[in-house]
Amino acid sequence: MSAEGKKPRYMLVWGGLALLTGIEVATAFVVRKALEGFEIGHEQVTMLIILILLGLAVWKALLVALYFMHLKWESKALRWLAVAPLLPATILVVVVLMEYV
Amino acid sequence: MATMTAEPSGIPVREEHHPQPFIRKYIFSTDHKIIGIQFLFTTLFFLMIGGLLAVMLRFQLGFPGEAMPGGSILPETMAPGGIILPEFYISLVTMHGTFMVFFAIMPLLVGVYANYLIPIEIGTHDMAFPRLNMISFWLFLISGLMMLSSFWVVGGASRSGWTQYAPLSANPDASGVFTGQILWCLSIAVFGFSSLLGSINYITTIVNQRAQGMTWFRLPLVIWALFITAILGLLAVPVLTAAVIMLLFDQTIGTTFFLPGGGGQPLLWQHLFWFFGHPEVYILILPAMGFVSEIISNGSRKPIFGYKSMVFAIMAIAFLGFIVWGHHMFQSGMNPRLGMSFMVTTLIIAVPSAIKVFNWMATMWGGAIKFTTPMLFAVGFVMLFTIGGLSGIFMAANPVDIYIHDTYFIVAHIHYVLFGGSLFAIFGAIYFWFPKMFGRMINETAGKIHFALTFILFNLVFFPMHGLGMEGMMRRIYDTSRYTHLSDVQDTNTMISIAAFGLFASGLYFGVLFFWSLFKGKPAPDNPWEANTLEWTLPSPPKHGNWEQLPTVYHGPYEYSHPDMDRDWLLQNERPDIVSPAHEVTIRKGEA
Amino acid sequence: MSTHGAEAVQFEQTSFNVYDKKLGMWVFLASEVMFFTGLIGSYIILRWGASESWPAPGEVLNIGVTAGNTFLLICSSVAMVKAFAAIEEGDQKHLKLWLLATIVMGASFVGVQAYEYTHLIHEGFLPSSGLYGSTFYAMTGFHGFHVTMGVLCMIWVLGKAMRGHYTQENHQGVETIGLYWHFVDLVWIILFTIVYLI
Amino acid sequence: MDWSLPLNISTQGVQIDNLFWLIFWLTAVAFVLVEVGVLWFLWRYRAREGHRARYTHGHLGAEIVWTAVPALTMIFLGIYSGRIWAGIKSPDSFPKDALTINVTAKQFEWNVTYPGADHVLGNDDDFTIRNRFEIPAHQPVVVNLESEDVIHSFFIPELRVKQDAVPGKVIPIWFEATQAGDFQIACAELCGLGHYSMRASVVIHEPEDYERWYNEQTGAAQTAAAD
Repeated sequence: MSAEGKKPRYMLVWGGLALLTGIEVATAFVVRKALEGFEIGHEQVTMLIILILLGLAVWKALLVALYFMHLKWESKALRWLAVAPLLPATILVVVVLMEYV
Repeated sequence: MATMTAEPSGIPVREEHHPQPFIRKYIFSTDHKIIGIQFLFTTLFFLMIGGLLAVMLRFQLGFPGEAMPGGSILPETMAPGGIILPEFYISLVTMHGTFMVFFAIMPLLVGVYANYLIPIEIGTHDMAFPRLNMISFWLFLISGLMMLSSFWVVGGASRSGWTQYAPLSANPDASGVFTGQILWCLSIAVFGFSSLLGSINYITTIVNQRAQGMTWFRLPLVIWALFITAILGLLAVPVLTAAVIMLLFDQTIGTTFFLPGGGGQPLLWQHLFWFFGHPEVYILILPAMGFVSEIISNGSRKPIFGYKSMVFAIMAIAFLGFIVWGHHMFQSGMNPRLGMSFMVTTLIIAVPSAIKVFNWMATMWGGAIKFTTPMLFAVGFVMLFTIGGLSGIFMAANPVDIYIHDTYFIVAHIHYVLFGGSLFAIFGAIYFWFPKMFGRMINETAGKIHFALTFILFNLVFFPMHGLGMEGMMRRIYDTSRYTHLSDVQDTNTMISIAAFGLFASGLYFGVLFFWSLFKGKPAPDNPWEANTLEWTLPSPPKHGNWEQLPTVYHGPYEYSHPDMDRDWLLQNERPDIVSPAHEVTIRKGEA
Repeated sequence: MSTHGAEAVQFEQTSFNVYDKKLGMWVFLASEVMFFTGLIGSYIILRWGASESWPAPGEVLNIGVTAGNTFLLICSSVAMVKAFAAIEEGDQKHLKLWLLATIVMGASFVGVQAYEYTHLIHEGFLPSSGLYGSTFYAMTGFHGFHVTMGVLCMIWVLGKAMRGHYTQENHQGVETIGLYWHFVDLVWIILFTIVYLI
Repeated sequence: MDWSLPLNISTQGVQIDNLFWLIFWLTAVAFVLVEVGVLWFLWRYRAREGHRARYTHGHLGAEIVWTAVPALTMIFLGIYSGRIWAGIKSPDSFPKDALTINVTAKQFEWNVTYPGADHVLGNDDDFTIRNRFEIPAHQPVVVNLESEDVIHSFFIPELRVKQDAVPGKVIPIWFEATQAGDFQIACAELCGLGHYSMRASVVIHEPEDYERWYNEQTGAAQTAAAD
């Protein structure tokens, strides 16, 4: 892991995660209210909020995977192993969603 | 890839060879070989159950409305006076499929042979996680017994087909089964966990524990097949587990995942089931292909033709296996555009299968073929699997599937693949590795009789089903006489049923032969088939822990008829320059 | 590589440079991804195709409590990683302390979830309350089950740590259970967003 | 059983049957090639005294050939069947001037709903017949399939029609019969203990007979409504 001598700064990651969670909750409520004040349709606001929230969630998940689960320091092969199941998972969800297209 | 020079393995020799009490040695054993053998006995039992269910349902189809001989011992709720009731018939169909797929074929391939073969073919002491391995077996046994017990609960066993299409399966009012249905779901959930523990073990062991020199492209093809199968199981079975749990919730706590009344989607069940179900089909055939590759190369005394393309074909089948599931759903009301894409991927998957068949043929070409029992079963596999593969093209072409979907054409296809394919390969494997597992031989003549009976009766049973399908005979119907378009299928059905009873009898004959050989068979030499892979360097049966010192591998597993050798085989841990024609020595320790 | 090589045969590496337990855990996590895909994927599909509209965030569920609970789980994850960092230095005392903190926070998470459930059931929001109820309870319930299992395993690991089982050189168990714990945290991060906030 | 497909009386059935026999002949060639090849090799290369197997690990050219030939065949089949599929199933393929009928399946019967005298479905004068499906020949028919309880499958072998009826969904299918006659609807999807007897009669009329039958029915329905 930290064989290179440089210790990962876990507390910094923790702070980041806490901050991002706060931003998420704020986005879902406060930012939404604010955005609805503008001249954009309700649908578009919802879409935008969803995209922002998903982006934040992926960011948080990446922080956990890279730092807490040490993927940042692992070999390429192990990193591939970690992301490989996302392929069939995505296939399943996307293909079934095409039912509604 | 990094290289390192050869040096004695740093892995400590495990504490072996101290006497263990019976319970630890044979019941709660962590030895991969014992666990493999435990799986073998249990799955042969479940195979017999599955066969017995088939005999009963074939009786109804062959002799509708007649009393089954001996059937009067069944309770009134199943077969009053020996006459099978429609609801019991559906239970029979459902449980035949369930037992054969989940509790016979799949664990025969994976539970038995992945456990038994992986450590002794890659050259290690045991699985990476022996205790998980033991738990996996016991969970499997529990789930199988749970499934079996559902016949005797109120309402009987599940009546929704092995595919458990919702809402029939999710709504007890529609199927008339409550407890049996819950048991089905629980059993499969437990089974899923057992299979998961197995997969973790197989993958970790193959990745991490290969002997020195056992590089990826020196692995026997059966190990490749089991490895890819484990990956398929790892990624596909959890989806089934999740789906089955949702189904269970629909039945019990009022959720509505698959119930349209509460906004649920019946087709979602089918998508989840077949997302598991199609990789499952390859779980059921890839290891069989692995066995056949071993046996055909061995029986032809010739290196396997196109080793690497065999490996890549396995990988291609596995990958494509995840994107073809919709071909089970062409007529399900799925978006027709999806039907189109699934048809294309399905047709493409025929290509790697074809490559494999041609490579086996090319392996036999120019060989010096020995007609051993395993070889006969392997050749039988190639001949029958080809039929199953070719009939698959009919249903892959979705316009034709409109007509033949859910008819006996499908039944013929699945049995050519799973019985003519997988089960023939399993029989071959049992004959091939029996000497190693139990230290005794199965009589060759008796084995060949078993092959001849099975081969002939199998074709008599299942080939005419293609014709029944062309007539339009639907699956899972209790009585064909209700339909005008099926007015002239009864004679064929009767003939099929009689042949099916014979097929079951040939299975029983095999059972007798198996147990007789267990005790009375001729003692087996270490390498009776003169094969190359590492397990044949061990005594028959191998000791706990397999090796005292781990072997070193110098070349691939199929060096038959090597020009530098007098004899026509070359073990993976032998070097031709050491095992010179002048003085043959076996490298195995302790025998020099 | 020649099969007829001289004495100094070169061998390609035949293992993965990752010890069995850790590799096994990653393989297990791969299957967990597929399990949660079954649940979360169903939720996405059912919600996408639902005919009636989905309740807005905060309408049924209490976001404030769960946001706090999310923070708790994140804290437990950082405690876990601190425990691992401690034993990497050979620091037994902090290993035990941080492990204990992880357990307490994990157990509290489950406790808060149980409180949330009783509250919701009291309000009349049940698994049988349509697709929303079905998917909510299935996803969060199975996540809670995973957390509970994690807490139990962690107690086992703590017991071993108490007996001085882990050393600076050998602490495979701590790292392996840590991977599981962070994965469960990661799943919650996704669930919190898509179930509570969207 | 005579190893043939039953009588075909639909326009789509011609394409389906032709594709079936095309695949039959393609697979027959492969079948003979493999089975005869295997048997021939077994005989020709049986172990004999003084004969040693050829030591070869493969041949790239041969492998490319037997990868490419099946691949090309499959691509051809895919394109060919894709067009037929689109012509039957795609929403654009539905004829505009079709007669539209609703069929609702439930355990274990088929309920067929016809438009009333106004020739429009979905209002009060529609009439429903249980287990009897009457249609005209030489005219495209669209059936909107529904199910009340579990999944059933609407199967008329002679029309080469099969489609699951899924609760919660309305699935349209279409076909055109080319001759009159009496047939049956069968249920092709396991739907419970009465699955084996979930059948309904199909009566295909010549167009003028259908007209007469339909007028009788609407007349009857109107009388019934008036009562």
